[in-house]
Amino acid sequence: MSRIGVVVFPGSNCEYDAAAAVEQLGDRAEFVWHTRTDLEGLDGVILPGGFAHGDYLRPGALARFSPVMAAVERFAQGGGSVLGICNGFQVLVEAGLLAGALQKNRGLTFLCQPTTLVVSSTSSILTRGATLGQELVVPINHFSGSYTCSDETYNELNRNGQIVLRYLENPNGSRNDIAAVANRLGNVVGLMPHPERAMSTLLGSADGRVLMESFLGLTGAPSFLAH
Amino acid sequence: MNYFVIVDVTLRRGIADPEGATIERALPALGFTGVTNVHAGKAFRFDVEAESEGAALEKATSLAQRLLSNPVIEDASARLGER
Amino acid sequence: MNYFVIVDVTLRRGIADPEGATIERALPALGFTGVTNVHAGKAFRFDVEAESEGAALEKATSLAQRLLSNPVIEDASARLGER
Amino acid sequence: MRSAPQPLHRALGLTDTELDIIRDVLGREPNSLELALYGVMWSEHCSYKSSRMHLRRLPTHGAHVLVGPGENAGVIDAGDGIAVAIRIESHNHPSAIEPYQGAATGVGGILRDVFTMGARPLAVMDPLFFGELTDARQRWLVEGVVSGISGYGNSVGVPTIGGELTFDDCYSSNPLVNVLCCGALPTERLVLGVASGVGNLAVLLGSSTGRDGIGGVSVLASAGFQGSDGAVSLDDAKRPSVQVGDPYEEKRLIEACLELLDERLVVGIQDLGGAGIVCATCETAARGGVGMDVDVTAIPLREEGMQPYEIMTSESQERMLAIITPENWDLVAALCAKWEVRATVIGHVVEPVTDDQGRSVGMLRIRDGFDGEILAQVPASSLADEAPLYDRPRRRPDDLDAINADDPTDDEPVGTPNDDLLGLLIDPAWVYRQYDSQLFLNTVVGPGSDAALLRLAGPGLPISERGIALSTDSNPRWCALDPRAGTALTVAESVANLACVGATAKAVVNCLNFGNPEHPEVMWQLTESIEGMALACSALDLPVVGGNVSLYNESGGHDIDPTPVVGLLGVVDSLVAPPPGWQWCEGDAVVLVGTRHASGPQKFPLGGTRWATKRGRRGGRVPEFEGEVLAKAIAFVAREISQICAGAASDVTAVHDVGGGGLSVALAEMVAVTGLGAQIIELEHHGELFAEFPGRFVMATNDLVAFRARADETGVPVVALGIVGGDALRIGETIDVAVGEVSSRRRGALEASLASLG
Ligand SMILES: Nc1ncnc2c1ncn2[C@@H]1O[C@H](COP(=O)(O)OP(=O)(O)O)[C@@H](O)[C@H]1O
Ligand SMILES: [Mg+2]
Repeated sequence: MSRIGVVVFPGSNCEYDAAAAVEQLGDRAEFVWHTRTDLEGLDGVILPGGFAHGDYLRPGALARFSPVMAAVERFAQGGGSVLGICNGFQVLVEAGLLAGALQKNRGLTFLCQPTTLVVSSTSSILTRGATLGQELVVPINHFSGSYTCSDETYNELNRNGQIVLRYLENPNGSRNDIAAVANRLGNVVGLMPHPERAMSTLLGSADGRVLMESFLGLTGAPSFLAH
Repeated sequence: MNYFVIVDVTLRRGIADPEGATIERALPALGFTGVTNVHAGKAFRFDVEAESEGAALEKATSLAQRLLSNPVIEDASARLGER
Repeated sequence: MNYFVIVDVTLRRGIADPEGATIERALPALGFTGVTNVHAGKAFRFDVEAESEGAALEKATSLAQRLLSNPVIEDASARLGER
Repeated sequence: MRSAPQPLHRALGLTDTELDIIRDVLGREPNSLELALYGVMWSEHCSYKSSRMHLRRLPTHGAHVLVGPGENAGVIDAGDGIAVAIRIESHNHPSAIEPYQGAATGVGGILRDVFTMGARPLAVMDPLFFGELTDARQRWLVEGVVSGISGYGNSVGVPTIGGELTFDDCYSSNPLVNVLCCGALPTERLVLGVASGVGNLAVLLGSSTGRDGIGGVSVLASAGFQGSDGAVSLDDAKRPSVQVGDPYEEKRLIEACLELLDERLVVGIQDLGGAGIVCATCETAARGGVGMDVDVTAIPLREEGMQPYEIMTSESQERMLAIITPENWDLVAALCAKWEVRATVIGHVVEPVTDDQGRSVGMLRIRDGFDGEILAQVPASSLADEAPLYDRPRRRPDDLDAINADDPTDDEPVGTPNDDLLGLLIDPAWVYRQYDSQLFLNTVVGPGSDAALLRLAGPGLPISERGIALSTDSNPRWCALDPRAGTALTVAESVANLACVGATAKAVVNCLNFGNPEHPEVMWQLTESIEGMALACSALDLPVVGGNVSLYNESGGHDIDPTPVVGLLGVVDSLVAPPPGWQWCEGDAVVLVGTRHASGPQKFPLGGTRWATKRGRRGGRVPEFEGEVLAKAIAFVAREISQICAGAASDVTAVHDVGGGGLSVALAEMVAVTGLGAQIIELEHHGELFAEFPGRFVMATNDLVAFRARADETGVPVVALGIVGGDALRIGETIDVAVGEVSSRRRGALEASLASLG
């Protein structure tokens, strides 16, 4: 059984949902308050959705200075699994742990709706248990989810298989339909859609399970980090 | 003639500015001291086709007040800018 | 000394500005013609405690670049303002 | 422009008689601070002085009712040790001048009402009413209000799971923004806003206090502020200073308060809403029968130079008042510090005094410093509960007979029924897509269906398999023609909505949005509407557990149509599978469940329907309310669907109640969401396409014989309407529209109207 830390910033609001998804799959989740500075003993870290620090200034801009973020960075450098969901993705991008930036949606409105994702790389902790080209119905829930980066960055991400999920139909103006990106090693992943909201057919879709199972190391290659 | 105009939109005095207040509260932890009264505002930049500077500013001011701000909570003013 | 500083944050050239574009599209219907290249940006106003104007600006610039803007998509600059 | 200065009490919205009553209560002349306190607390908004005596007509009892009207929120026992709190409120006037902040602070206010009861807010709903989308100002209002609800609700972290969206010119300069919130708590943890225990501390939590909404309460609620041209023409004196919401502060406040309650560190807790600190302190003191001393200098301020009356009546957002024992102060302070929530002791509970008739009276005393000079001293209950009540004159509108006689039911169909039908379709998805409707992983049925359905689960709640269902409903078109029957039918429609997700209705809250109560016609509408609600609630055995009255809703000198909004809370005993919704399948039989004809003299009345309104025909009569007939059909459907929710196999594949737009619209909506057409029999009368009366359901079944047998057993009528399939919706010879057309017209209707306005 893995121990997964779910980081809670003031203003986070999907921490219970992320923890529920972890526990549904038989692992243990524990909340990590944003002032904590060591992540000793954890097998993975989730930065959940929400509005850390109210999303004031820019989503993630204040949260990245929270004391816990230095620890998250060390944890990632040591090869630990880090998953940023929605606001968590925004924090990772602001913190420089992932490339690019997230801008306001093309339509300038918040969007909460199901989307269909296409798995475009399996070299990441989030997608290692999925198959290339697999379609997954997972909802989005964000105002600033339009992924932006320079051509250079895009080419590099693309070449290295760091673009791990794309939208089948682009909801928000995201560059090249990008829904999720990983770091070079694949152990840090951020995605705008919410896999933890797609864990049961009672709530509309169970397609998020394959992603959460991958993250928890329940399926897929035990390590793709070698490649 | 084409003029480059900037419209500044700020919250009216006395109106709560939670964004400014939140940024200000966060600063000491980031190592910034001695920064106070933080206020967050918006600025719009655009080109206006008009006969004269005065006409350009007038148009921009009307635009600022009718569309770019809500006078109930915000002040808006237009100025000429340099590109 | 206390200095009043304004930090302007604008989107970098080439970065999509849906807000500016949306405003621009809405203008003709509201009777505004001849307004083009609309860009939406932010401005932060605050007081800085510093030894000199230069020091105040330096502090503000550092704040602007480290916190108030995201260099991947935004430019930021600091200037002294009048209250 | 300005006339001779009026006496202070009148400027504060108090009448001469009210001043005399105050003199009586105090046995002396009030000072100006005291007058200001009475001014806000005795305003219509805070005191319900025009409506309170009529609201007593509503049934409020039920075995499962834990808290009825009068508290911050109504609470019912939902079973399994879980209590559910629910409350609805309006934020109409603020939203008219600053739509984003007006709507946002409306959400903030309603959340505080619910977590004040110790409940974690689980869901918000937002019934909205705007003018027709014909000018840029309406678009500004719609976009501002929707983004305000979205901006606040999403950020504070409470899902918005449904609402209403109505466009009618009567709301063009007075939009209605109602917000409902529902929350849950372990039954044993119910707390009330009561101050007790002499020596206990009054602690202000949350934001600092500024000049927001000073006098807003009395000015907004006790006098209209629209110019006769319909434009909002506020002079500066009357201009309410608008409040800006801070969802981030509220989020931390919610977490801190719930943790304070979990740790049992508070004796009582009360939100600060209209009338700010004065309201919270006098209400908690009055409920506890104690006095309270408030140190006005202790209150953290956001602005310089604020006067005591400004501090006491400010409506600054995101604040709560907690009553705690002095021993707990250190723990409370530490807990609040963790959440970065400011906590300040601003007063303490004191012994009641004995008046000259020997009665014990809790006094609210405002002091300049902890033991400082007494600036104001009034009996707390006189502010909180003893405003004079008015039985204002009522009169049935003179023109109502003529309006009722001008009935569209026998209008010849003009234009093609296809176009009429397509013109009635509108998908509110543009609105609800902007709301997080899924947070907490409870949303089994979100917005876009008949009612929302949630798992009854949340942090700290006992484990349960139950679900709760919520629906908000209104029908101002009916209520304009007959407020009594219209309101009764609205309740029935809402109960029918709940049945579609398998839920049995347990409680009602209501928000009564009406015009100027000084108009006798408006008072008549209000009292008739209350009668109708009482009638329906008694017939359907439903307690009313809370409500809100919003008066003075006028547009350009005209009162809005009477707009009672009801919010219904229902329970599903076992929720392990989703209800079928509108998802019918190829080859299913389509049936109409419930009486085919309306009760009353007209079989298919068109008065007050969307179809008639669209043609500018606003007269006519509405159907009669027949409680027993309705209840039977509704109970049958609720049982059928609840069995599916409980995991049983069923031949029922789809269900949708016949609501706004009538039978043809209900069918078209099912076609639109499934992309499957249907072949329907010729109807009895063209009015049957568009007539609106509740208690009817379109259902689909893959075993018509079995289905019919079950319906027959209960005596509920069933008409076989046709079969699912084909690439069009065909209704006899009358309607024939392609599936694609139905979907795209419905999907695009709202965006197209908004986009056409620039
Ligand atoms: N303002 C709104 N906010 C959220 N959801 C809305 C809003 N308006 C309508 N909806 C949703 O759209 C669906 C259709 O609404 P409505 O036409 O009022 O249904 P009905 O006629 O069955 O009451 C419902 O699920 C409702 O909750
Ligand atoms: Mg409804």
